[in-house]
Amino acid sequence: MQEKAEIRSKYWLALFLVAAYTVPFGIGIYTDNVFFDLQWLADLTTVILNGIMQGGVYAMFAVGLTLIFGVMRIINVAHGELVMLGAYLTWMFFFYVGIDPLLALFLTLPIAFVIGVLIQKLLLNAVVGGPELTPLLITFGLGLTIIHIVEAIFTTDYRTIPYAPDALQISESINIGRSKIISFVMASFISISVFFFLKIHRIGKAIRATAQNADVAMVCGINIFHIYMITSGLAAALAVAGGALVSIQFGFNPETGVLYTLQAFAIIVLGGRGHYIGALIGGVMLAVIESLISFMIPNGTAMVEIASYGMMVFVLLIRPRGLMGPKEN
Amino acid sequence: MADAEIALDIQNLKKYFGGIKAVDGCTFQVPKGQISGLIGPNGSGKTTTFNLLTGVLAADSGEVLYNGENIVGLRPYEIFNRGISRTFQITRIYREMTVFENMLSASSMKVPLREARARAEQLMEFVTLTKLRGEYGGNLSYGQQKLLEFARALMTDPDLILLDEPAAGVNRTLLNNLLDHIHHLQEEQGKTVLIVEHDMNVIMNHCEKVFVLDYGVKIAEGLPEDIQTNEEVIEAYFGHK
Amino acid sequence: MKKSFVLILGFALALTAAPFVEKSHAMDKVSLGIAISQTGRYAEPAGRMVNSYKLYVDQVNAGKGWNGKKIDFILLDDKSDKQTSIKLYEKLITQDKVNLTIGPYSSGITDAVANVLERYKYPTMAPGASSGIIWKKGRKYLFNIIAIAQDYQKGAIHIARDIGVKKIAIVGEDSLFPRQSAEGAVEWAKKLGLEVVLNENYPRKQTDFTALLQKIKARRAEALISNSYFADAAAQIRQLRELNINLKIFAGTVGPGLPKFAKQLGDTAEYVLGFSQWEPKPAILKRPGMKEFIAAYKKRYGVNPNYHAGQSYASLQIFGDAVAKAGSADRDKVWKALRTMKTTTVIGPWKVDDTNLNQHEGLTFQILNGERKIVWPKKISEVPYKLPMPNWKERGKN
Amino acid sequence: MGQNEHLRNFGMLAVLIIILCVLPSNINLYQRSVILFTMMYVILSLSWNIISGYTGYVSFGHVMFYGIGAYATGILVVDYGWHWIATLGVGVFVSFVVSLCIGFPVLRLKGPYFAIAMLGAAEGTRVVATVWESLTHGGEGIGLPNVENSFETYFAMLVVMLATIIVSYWVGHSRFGIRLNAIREDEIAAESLGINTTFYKLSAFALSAIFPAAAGGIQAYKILYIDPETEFFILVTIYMKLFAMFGGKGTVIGPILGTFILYIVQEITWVKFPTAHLIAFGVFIVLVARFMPRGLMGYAIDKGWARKGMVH
Amino acid sequence: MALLDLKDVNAAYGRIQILHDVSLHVNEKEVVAVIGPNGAGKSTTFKIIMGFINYLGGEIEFDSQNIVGFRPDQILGRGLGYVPQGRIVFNQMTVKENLEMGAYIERDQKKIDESMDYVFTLFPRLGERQKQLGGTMSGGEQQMLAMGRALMTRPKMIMLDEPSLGLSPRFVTEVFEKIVSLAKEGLTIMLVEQNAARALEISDRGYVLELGRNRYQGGGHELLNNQEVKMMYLGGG
Repeated sequence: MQEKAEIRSKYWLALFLVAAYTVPFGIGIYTDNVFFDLQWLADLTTVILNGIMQGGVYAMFAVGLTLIFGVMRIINVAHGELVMLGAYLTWMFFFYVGIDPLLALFLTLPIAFVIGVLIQKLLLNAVVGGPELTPLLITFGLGLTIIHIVEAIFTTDYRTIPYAPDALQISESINIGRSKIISFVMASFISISVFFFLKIHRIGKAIRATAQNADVAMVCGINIFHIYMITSGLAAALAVAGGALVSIQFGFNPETGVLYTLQAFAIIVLGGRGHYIGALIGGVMLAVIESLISFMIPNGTAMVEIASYGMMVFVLLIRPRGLMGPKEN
Repeated sequence: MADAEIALDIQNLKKYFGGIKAVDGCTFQVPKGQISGLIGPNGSGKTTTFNLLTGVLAADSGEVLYNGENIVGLRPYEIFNRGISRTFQITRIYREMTVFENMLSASSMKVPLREARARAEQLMEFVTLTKLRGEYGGNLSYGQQKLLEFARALMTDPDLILLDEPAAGVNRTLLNNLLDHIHHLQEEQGKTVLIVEHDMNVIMNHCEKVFVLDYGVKIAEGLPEDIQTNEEVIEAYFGHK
Repeated sequence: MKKSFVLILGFALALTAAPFVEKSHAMDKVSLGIAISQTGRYAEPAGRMVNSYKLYVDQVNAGKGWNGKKIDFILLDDKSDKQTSIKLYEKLITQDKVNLTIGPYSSGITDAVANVLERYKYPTMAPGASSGIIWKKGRKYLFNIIAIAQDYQKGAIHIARDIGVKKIAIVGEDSLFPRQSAEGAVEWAKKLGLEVVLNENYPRKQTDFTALLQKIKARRAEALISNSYFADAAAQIRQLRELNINLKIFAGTVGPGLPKFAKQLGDTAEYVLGFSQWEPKPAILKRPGMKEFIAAYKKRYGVNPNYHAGQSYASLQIFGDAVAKAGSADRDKVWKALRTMKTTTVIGPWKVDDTNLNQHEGLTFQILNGERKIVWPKKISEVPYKLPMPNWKERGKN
Repeated sequence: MGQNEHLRNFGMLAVLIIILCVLPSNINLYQRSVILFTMMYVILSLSWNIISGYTGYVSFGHVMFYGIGAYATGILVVDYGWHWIATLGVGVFVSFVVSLCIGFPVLRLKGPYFAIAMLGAAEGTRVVATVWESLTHGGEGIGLPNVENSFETYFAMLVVMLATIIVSYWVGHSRFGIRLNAIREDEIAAESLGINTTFYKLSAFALSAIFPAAAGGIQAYKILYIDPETEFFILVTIYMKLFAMFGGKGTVIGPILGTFILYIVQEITWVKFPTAHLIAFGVFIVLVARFMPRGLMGYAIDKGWARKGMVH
Repeated sequence: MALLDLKDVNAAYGRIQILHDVSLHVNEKEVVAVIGPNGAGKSTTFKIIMGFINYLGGEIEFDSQNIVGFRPDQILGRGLGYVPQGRIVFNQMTVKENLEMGAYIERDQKKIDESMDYVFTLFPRLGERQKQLGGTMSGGEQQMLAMGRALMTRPKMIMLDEPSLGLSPRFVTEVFEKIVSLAKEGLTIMLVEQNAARALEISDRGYVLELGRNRYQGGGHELLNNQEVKMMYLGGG
């Protein structure tokens, strides 16, 4: 019976995803936003490609969230704030010191790692394994604090970093921003590096082992609190790297973090909580759906948020383990 | 013995967790108005069986007939409302509620508050927790928690009581008290009791009938004395060479 | 221990009495109250306005004052939140008992607090609000200074027609002011015979416009009328470049007017049209007192004033004149003076009609070589506009 | 003994009512507003407390019901010319229906998933309020006709606050509340011991949804201008949660105490330290969650100054 | 000389005291079985040694050193391996990775490779299935893997918690054969077993616990033939 429910939920999810992708087309046709000519197809391709580029960056910081969840069963709702912090760090290095945003990663990532470790050490270590809601509230408060500290220093001004402003022409009518491509390549590079770190490196393996079974990991001689701190540091570094890549594409202000938290959460719910590859796939899928909605539905840009929230709530309800997440007992 | 009325008729109950067959076609009949024991080595599926009987877990297949009605598939509160009450292996008292509130929580909303209070007082008195009525459940000692859970299970005056390891962690005097009360319930009020217990002395001294589970299957049933000498049971417990 | 707990609780509850202490002001001063966003999303433009207020008050207090009375300037922070703002104006009126009030920043918040001001008959200058709808509700006490939002895109649409654009797309943030601006743009487009092929709104925090811009391209729009603030305008022009979408016109509202727009975007910002109520260019605008104001502002804050600074300075100048004309800071007299008087400020002449609207004419500028150059209306244009915008590829690489 | 205690509590409430009734005509507009908004947050934090304090389902999106109430009032007053008092009933009803529709699926989620699903639901409602222009006027918001309303709204808020307090008091001193607590403590045990958890969770959720709707409606009429950004502002949920947690969730007096102290403290502090107070709020949430998860009342109970439990 | 020595150990899970003054010792190169009926506190004894649960009192010495308060990784570093109950392996990791995790505290790659070879010679089936995911293996193989993992640090002694629990009879035999061969190589072994008969058969000595207290002790065969011990399992003993 359990197996049956399992299969049923898989079909429901598939159905839901098919609907999520086709409904924008349907509405697009209904509202005359779809033109059946080559030009329009090129536009559609551009939009989808853009979505994929975008999704790569989303996926990268979502992976940080999923790592923390996988290892500690904690949902860090301050994750988006770390993304925002990353954008500001990059901006500071760019404007005050004049360091290229990508080179600045060499400076920001270690800082981020330390921040992550400190958050873990001072706030979260004590509550791992306790009631699930305590870390949620703690990280929530932490997020609020970060937002307003940044606001006190930088005000609510939107900032941007002009970087590689031109388009890369793929064909006559398909163009993609260079900054987007650079971000996507960097994000892929970082995601894949982390993936191989987890796959090959001794500590990476220990992180996976702890995620699977902390007790046995302890028996194997792994100091799990050490692993918690490394995981937190790594997640913070991924968030900050995400911030850096966001900062060269978009404007940001202290409040933008909240959006990224929700987005990252929607992604890991879709991909499967705690699942690395799932988060990567989820990120790209969500971004593409968002682009389609925005492109084809009248006033669609306003509805993009519904895509994330709706996706999150629906997937939680019909298949809590998402696309590839481990089964919960 | 054999013609005793049946309180709970369990037919071919199955529950698999992935590949693990926790309960694998278990069949037995709990006689009415008696104290029966359910025993078996570690991992033999006793607690899973309890959880299936009370609806906490959904059975994969099989039937449980109670008063002629199949209660498989009912939600736990529905089963409870039909008169089956239980305790848990690891106590599940409400930790941040007072002893008195723990008691009241189990009373039926149909019973007037005054009556419910009176019954709670009476039961607390009986398990010697009256003094602690205003204390949080979580602040009780383990043995007291066991008693509280026992008393709570009796709030609605159930017909069938399932006790999961009532003796674990309870001191001997209290334990004897508790067992006396179980006997009292059975003898005076004709309640049916099913006990899962590790402490064989409890089973052997207090149960009229014993069921033995191994690998999720009933391997024996009968009088305690018979069970003690049953080769298959000894092997299940002690292992074979 | 229990005692101390009770004491602490008592103390905390006693603190709660603090809002109930009324202040009274010295009679030899004119108290002037404002609640404006020092924190929250409007903090930046509102901050420039506050600069001007402080400058003006210090100037007046150093001189003769208003009718010989010094100004007591009370500044509160509304956190960019309507509920807070209303509460604060109620505080200014009933608790601090100020003589006169100035409006907050943003059309939405002004519309909300205007109700209170109206009920208490406080003549109020509203330099932070431009949505025409605020004055369509029969309000008598709120005075407009600047051009209304409906006219922000007037210049851009005129220019569009002049260079032969047929199809325009209008987008904007989904809130009161940008939507009013869009409403005006649609009307002007209709009047001038342009086709609006797309009119959409997007949420406030939107940063990714690629799909929307691609949609605009799919609709074959030639000009993009963007009723935007800084972040969205900057994102849109950047992403137009990233997508290599070549439009003839990109017209923003508030965003391009900020110095950082050209600074942060570099040559991407070139040829962009923007709207301004005023520019610190005394040689062209030739308003009285303008040079002195600009000099004093620059001396104190290190930068040239932008139009927010100009219009807020002007609003206090108007108040000053009204107080002088009324002979006192009595609200009724000041109100009567404001309704009838005619004056000239650093941003231009001021005289309201029956609905308290001033006919201020804004201007449209174009960013050329990183500078804002006035290009419309023609009579005050510095240089002729350079449009249509050249293709992205033809621009010099960064 | 229970009788006396109830009498004493109702005596205290009566004194509070008398003070609050006499007060408005003796104070100025601003002070009326401060009390009005304090009362509003008492309503909000008590309501949040019903689902999150008693039942343990921590909602991160309760502002949605407040927003729904505000919009019901705004739309009906402006577009349909209703009397504003009548609109409150509609707001409450709509909120009730929405709470059942949303609650039924979402309450199946546990702990953090419920919290975040609620956050998503609230943000989603905000987007709907923005996009559904024909009904809600979109992001432009709705301006209500200008009238003097400080007394009406004050007393309306007082009435709703009393209703909330009385209902909270009933929840906090009844078997209904005990059953909610049982769900918080151990849902499996509760279900096994005869509590229909679905029914009780849904009831608690619906109860916690209707009062914010009324408060939102009154507030809309007080402010006379609503838009999605303000009415579905996430900070409102943060306040509800913080006030209730600080005072002590799962108690009746806790949220009231927490609101009185924190709301007024922030009313004083933000004037002087605009940004710092929000930083302080963040730190505060961390500290309360980490070191004082049961709030002031929990502390008082641990010290033995207040009795444990709600029914004695 | 005693390698592991417990004197009057008391321990509790939360509020429940499980062990009451339990004393036992294991000499070098000895196989010791700890048996007893359900709820006797056998597994708890292992967990207290590894430092997983509340320690209330008593002495625990390993290799002449007091190890009370040590973290599991430190205890492992002293040469005491532990195979927990329920043959828990890392499901999503390959056999090889599982074994590598076992050697987490060892940083010398050469030694790890040596240990790996050693484990593969002991359990050839693991060698054949290096790339297979732990979760997809059969119960018996998982038990081998768990044992192999504990051997990766080349400990002086290992503790096996219910190695035969839930295994089919064929695998039970195989597991016990492996234990015997490990013992022959000179490894000190302590095991907890439900299957008392099998365990005592291969043990030098045995301890019988009941309800968290020492009840009997003696040679493996001596206990095996003790009728009282047998009866204790079903009460009345």
